[in-house]
Amino acid sequence: MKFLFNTGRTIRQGKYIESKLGQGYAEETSLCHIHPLDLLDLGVDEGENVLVKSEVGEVVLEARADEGLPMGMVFVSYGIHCNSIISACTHGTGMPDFKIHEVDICFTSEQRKTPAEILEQLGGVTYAGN
Amino acid sequence: MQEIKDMVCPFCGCLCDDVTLEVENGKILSTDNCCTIGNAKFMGKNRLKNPIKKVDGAWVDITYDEAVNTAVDLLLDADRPLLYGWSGTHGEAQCVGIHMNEILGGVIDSTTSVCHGPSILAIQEVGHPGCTLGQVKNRADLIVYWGCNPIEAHPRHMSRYTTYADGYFLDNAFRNRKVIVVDVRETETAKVADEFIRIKQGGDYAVLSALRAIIRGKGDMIPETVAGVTKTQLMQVADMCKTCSFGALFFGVGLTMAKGKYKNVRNAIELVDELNRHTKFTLTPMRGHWNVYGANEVFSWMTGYPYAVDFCRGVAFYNPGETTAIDILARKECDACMIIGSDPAAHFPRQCVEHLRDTPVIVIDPFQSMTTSFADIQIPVAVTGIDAEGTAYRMDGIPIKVKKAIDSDYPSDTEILTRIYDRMLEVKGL
Amino acid sequence: MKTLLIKNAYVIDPIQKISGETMDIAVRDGKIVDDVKNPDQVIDATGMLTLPGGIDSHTHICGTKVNFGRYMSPEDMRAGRTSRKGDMHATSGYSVPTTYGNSYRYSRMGYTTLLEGAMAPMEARHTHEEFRYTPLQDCLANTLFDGNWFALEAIRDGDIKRLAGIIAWYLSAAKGFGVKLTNPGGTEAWGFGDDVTCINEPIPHFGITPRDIIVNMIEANEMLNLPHSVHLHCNNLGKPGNYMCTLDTYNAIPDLNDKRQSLYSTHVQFHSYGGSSWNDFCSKAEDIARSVNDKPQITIDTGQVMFGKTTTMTADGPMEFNLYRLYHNKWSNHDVELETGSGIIPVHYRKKNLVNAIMWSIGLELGLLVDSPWQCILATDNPNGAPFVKYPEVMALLMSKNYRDAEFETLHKSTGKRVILPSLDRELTWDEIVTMTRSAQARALGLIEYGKGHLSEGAEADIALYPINVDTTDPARDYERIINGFSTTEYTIKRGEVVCRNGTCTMESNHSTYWVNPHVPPAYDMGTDAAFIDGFNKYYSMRITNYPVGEEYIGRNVCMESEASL
Amino acid sequence: MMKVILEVKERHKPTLPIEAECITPKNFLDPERVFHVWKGNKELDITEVFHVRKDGNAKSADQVEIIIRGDSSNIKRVGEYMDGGRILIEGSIGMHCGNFMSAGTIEIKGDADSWLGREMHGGTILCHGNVEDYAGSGYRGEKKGMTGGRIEIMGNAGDFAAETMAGGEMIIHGNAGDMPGIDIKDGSLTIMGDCSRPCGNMSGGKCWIFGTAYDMLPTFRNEGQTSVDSVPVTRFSGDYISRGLGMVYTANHKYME
Repeated sequence: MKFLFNTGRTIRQGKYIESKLGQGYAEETSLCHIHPLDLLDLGVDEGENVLVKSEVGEVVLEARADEGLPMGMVFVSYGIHCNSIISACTHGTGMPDFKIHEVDICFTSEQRKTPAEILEQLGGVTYAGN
Repeated sequence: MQEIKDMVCPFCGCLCDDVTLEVENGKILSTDNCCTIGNAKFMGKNRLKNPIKKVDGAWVDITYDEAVNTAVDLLLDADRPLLYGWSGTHGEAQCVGIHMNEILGGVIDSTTSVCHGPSILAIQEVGHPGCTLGQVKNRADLIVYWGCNPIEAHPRHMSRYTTYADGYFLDNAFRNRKVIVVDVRETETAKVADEFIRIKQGGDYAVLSALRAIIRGKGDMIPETVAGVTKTQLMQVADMCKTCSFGALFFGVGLTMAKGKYKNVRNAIELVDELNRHTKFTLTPMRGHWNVYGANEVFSWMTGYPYAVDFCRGVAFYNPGETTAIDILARKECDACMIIGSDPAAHFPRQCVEHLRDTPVIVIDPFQSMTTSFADIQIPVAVTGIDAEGTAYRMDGIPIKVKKAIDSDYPSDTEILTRIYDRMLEVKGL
Repeated sequence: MKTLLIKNAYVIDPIQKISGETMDIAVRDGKIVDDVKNPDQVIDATGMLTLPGGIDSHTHICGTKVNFGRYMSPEDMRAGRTSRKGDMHATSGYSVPTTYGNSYRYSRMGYTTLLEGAMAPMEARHTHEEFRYTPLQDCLANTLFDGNWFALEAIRDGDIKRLAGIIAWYLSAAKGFGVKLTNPGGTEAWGFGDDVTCINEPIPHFGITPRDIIVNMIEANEMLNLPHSVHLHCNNLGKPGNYMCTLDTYNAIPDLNDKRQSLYSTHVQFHSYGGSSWNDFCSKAEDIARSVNDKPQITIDTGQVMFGKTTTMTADGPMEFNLYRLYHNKWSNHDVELETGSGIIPVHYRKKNLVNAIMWSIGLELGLLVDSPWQCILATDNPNGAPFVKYPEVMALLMSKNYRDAEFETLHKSTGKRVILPSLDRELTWDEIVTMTRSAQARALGLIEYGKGHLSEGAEADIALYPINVDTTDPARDYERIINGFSTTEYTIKRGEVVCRNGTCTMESNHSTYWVNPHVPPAYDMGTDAAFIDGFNKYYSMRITNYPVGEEYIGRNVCMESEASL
Repeated sequence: MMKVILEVKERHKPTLPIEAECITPKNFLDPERVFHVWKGNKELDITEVFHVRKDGNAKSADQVEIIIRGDSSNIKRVGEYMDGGRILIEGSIGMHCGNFMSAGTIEIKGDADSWLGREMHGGTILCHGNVEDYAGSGYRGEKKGMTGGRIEIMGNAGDFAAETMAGGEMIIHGNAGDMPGIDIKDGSLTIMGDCSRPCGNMSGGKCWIFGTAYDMLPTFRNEGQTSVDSVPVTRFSGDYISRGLGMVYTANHKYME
C-alpha cells in the first residue's frame, strides 16, 4: 500500500540520543506509527513488522497503532532506520524531504535490524568500547 | 554532596537556566527542574576514554598529540574539506572553527542546514518579526504552534514561556491565553490545544496563503476547503489572530522540511507582517540543538553568513543547496570531513553516509556516536554544561553562559580545536 | 618598554588647542611621553596631517541587532569580500560588514575608538563577544533603558535614587558604558504594537510620559557621576513635523554638568523634519540648530544620510515598522523583554528621491548651522544614514561649498524649495573637522581624562597620520584630496603600535573594552534588593544569577569606577 | 572567427567540482591571458582540467565560439558574466552556467545543473536536456531573478524555476517541478507540461501552463475561460496575497482540497 512517510523528534528518541547504540534508541527509532484502520487494511497487527520501501531504499520497522495520524500517513522517529529510505535530494535548499516521502508498505516476517547492524552493513566499524 | 542551582541545560534551544544539580566526587548524582531529555543528557554515561584511530579496519587507542597531528594532516591534505556540526558546541569553539576554515579553504556548515536553514533563507527574503521569549510570557494572549511539537521536542517550552507561564500582563496564563496548534498529525501538543488545525501533508503554503488573503479582506475568494482545512475554521482562526492583543507564532521543522521548504516559512512571516497591521504579532523558529542559533550568530559576525559558508576560494561564498552538508556529501564534493557536535551518520540520508564512509573523517565528540563507525579518528572532549563552559544562544537570540558543574581531564572543544588550529598554522608556516 | 618616535608631524589637537604645529611625538608603552631615547621605531611624518585617533561616538557595529542585519542580508555580503591575508582575517559585507570588516575599515580611516550605540542589557554578552572580534579599536557600549520596567516603575514612584541604583546595577551587569534612551516609552508601547507621539503622551500601563523618563534619567545619570551623559534617540524619529517634539525635548533638558553636556542627542538629522506629511516634508535644521546654539547642555551628532544602499537598524521598533510600510522591503523586529525593542530594514537612499535629498541636506545644514563644533559631532548613525566608510565624503562636503553645490545639482529638482543648504556659505576649517571627528567625541563621552581624543603627555597613543599636506591643500577646491586623504591613513597607531599601514592592517589585535561601575550605597544596591530580585526572576525568562556578563567576556578591560552621590 | 575547443580531461578526485568562470568568449580575445580554474581550494591552470585548442582569430566576443566536450557535468560557473559570443556544451553542465549573462548564446546538448542563468539579464540559453532547480532564479536575499533574455528548456525543469523572475522569458517544454514562478514580478514563463503550485506570491508577470497545474493555490481568482493558440485555458489573476497583478493561464488545474 502507498503511504506518505513522515519523520520527527520524539521524547524517547531525545532521551536516548547520547547512547544511540543502546537498546532504547534502537527500539524507539525503528517503530512505524500507522493509523489503526490502515493496519487493518495492511493485515498487520501491532507489534508485527512491516517492510517500508522508497525510491532510494527499504527498511524493516515494527508497526505501532497511532490514532493521531491521518490515514495514509506513517510516522517514524528520527534515526538511522528512517534515513535508510530518505532521499538526499534537497531541491536546492540544503534540506532533504524529511517530512514527505512516498513509500510502499507491506507486511514482512523479516526481523528489524539494530542500528549497529545497519552501520556494519553500510561498511562502518563499530568501536567495541574501552 | 553539593547542590548547584541555576545551571543551564545543554540539550535544546530552550536553554533552560534554572536546573539544579546534585554533585559529588566529580559526578552528577541527580537533576531537578529538568525535562526527561535534559536529565538524560546530564546523567549521560559511557564517555570515550581517549582518542582512537582506525588502523586496518580496527580501532586502536592513541594520544591526544597523535590525534591532533593526524587531524591536521588529513585536513591539510584535502582539496575541499567539510567542517560540519557545531550546534553541539559553544561559541568560543565555533570561532576557532571559522579561523581554521579561513586557512584551510574548506566549507563550514552547521546542523542548521537540516533544521531551520530554510527559515533563514526565508528571513533573508522578507525579514523576521520576532521577540525574546519573556516578551511572549509576559504579554501573549494567543500562541500558535505550527509544524512543531514542543511537548516532545522542547518539553519545557510551554511551561516556561507560553501556555502555562504566568506573566506581567497575564496573571492566570492558562485561562487567559488561547493556544492554536497546526500540524499534519494530532501530536501530544495538538491534544492540549484550544484549536487544532489538521493540514494535509504539503498543504502549509496554501493554508498560509488562504489566511493571508482572509486577513487582507479577500476571504470571499477562498474555497470551502484548503488542504483539508474548512473555510469556517480558517475564518475563525484569522479572527482569533486579528483580535488578540499579542500573538506569538512558533514554528518547527514541520514547515522547513515539508514540500516548498523555506517558501512555507516565508509565507508564515508575511502572514505575521500582515497581522502586525492589526495587532502585535511575532514569530519564532523552534530551534533544536541547544546552540544551533549560536552557530548562526558566530558564523554571521565572523563570515557574514549564518551557515553553509564555502571558503575554498579564500573569500566567503554562501549558497545553501550547493554549500550545505547534505548536498556536498550526496554529490561527493568533499574529500575530508571534520565532524564536531553532531552525528550525521544518524541524521543524514544514507547516500550522504556512504560518502562519509569513503572519505577521511575526524570526529570530535565525547561519546561514541554513529558517525564514529565511519571515522578515521575520534577525539573525546568535555561536555559543555557538564565539564566545560562556554557561550550559547537561545532560540530567541539570548546569549547565555553555559556553566560547568564538574572538572574533568577532558579538553574542551575550544582547547582541542585551538591545538589543531595552532598546529595547522605551524605546518603552514603562518 | 616599547618606544616610538613620530618626527615632524603636522599636528592638530583641539583639546590641547594645537592648531597646526609641526612637532615630534614620543611614545612609550602605549602612552604619549615627553621624549624617548633611542626609540625602537621612528616614523618620519613630514607632510602628514597627524591627529588623535578618530572616535565614533554613535555607531552600530556589534551585537544582536547588527548581527541580525548580517544574518538577514546575504545580498549585502556580496560586496566587500576579502580573504585571509597576513594578519588580516577574511571579511564580507558593505553596510553590515563582519566584525573584522568593520574593524579594518575603521582602522584604515584612522579610527581607534568606537561606541556601539545601542545594547540591550539582556543581550550584552553578545555585544561583548563581537567586541572581542573587533580587534583594532577600543569599544564601549551604550546600554538601553528606554523601556526598562524597573526603571519605569521607579520613575512612576518618584524614587530617583532607586532609579540610579537600577541604572548602576544594569550598567555593571551588562558591562555597559552609557545610558541610552531610544524612543523612551515608545519601545514599551510597541510591546503591544503601539507607539508614543510626543514627550507628553502617557505610556500605556505605566502612567508616565517620555518627558518623565528623559528628565529623571538625566538626573539619575548625573547622580551616578558617569563619564557620559544620557544619550538620547528622541521620540518620533523619521516623521514629518517631528522637529517640534525635538524642540520640546531640548527645552526640558536641565544643565547639570560643567565638564560636558547633560544630553547627547543622537542622529538629529532624523529628528529635524518639518511638514505635516511626506508631501510637504521640509528641513527644520535651522530651528534645531538655533535651539542647540542656545543650550550648552546639549551636544548632538548629525546622523548624516549619504546616497546609496544601506541597512537601517535601531532599538526603535515602531519606527522601523513604519519605515517597512513605506518601503515594503524586508522587515525584522526583535523586542527584548522588560527592556527595549529593535528593528531592521534595508533602504536605498536615492538622489532623485525628494525625501532622501532633503534628508541629505538636513544633515549638512546641521553641521553648518550649529556654531560650535564641540556641540555637533560628525556621524552617519552607521549604517542607518550611510556606512561609516562615507565619513571622508561628509568631511569634504562640510569643508567645501563647491563640492556641496556640485552634488546639489544632481539631486531631485525640488530639493531647493525645501531646504536652505544652498544659501549656506560656511566651510568648516581643519580644526573644526578635527573637533567633530574626535575631540568633541572625547569630551562628550567623558574620555578626555582617560587619555582619549588628544595627544597630551600621558594620553593613550592612539594616533592617525593622514597623507594630507595641509599647507598645500585647499579643501574648498581639492575636495577629492580630502576624501582620499581621510579614507586611508599612512599609519594608524593604536596604543603605540602601528595597526594599519596604508590600508593594510598589521596586527591581529590591540584593544580594550571600557565599561562603568558606579558604586552606590547598600540601600540602593539592586544585587541585594529582594523586591528587585523577585521581580526579576518572575518576569524575565532568565535567572538573575545568569544575567551579569562576567569579566571573561572582555579581554583587556578598563573599568571606569565612579562614586554615586545618592 | 575564433573557435575554442575545451575537452575535459580525466582527473584525480573527479567528483570534486571545478569552478571555471573564466570560460567566457570575451576572455579568449586576449592572447596573453592566463586561464585559471579552481578545484576546491587549489587554483589550477586550465590545461590541467581541459585540453585546450584555439583556432582562428577574433576581434570581438561575438566572433568567439567555445565548445566544451567530455564530462562537464560538475564544472560550475561556465559563461558567468558572458556578454557576447557562443558557448556550445556537448554534454551536461554544472551549476551556475550563464550567471549574470547579458548577451550571447549558450547551448547545452545534455542536462544543466541548478541555477542555470541565475540573475541573467540578456542573451539566450538553450538546454536540450533537463535542468535542475532554480533555473533563471535570483540569489539568496535578493529581490530579483532573471530580468531579461531567454531560457529555453527542451526537457523538464526542477523546483523553483523562474523564482523571483523580474523580466525576460522562460519556456519549459517538459514538466516543471514544484513552485515554478514563485514570487515572480514580471516576465513570462511558459510550461508546456505539468507543474505544481505555480506562481505563489506573484506580483506581476504572466505564466502559461499547457499541462496540469497541481495543487493550484487558493488565492488566485478564476477569471473564466479563454484560449491561447486555440488551446482552451482558464485565466487566473493573482496572487491576491500580493498585489494580484499577475496572470496565470492553465489548460488544467487541480486544487488541494
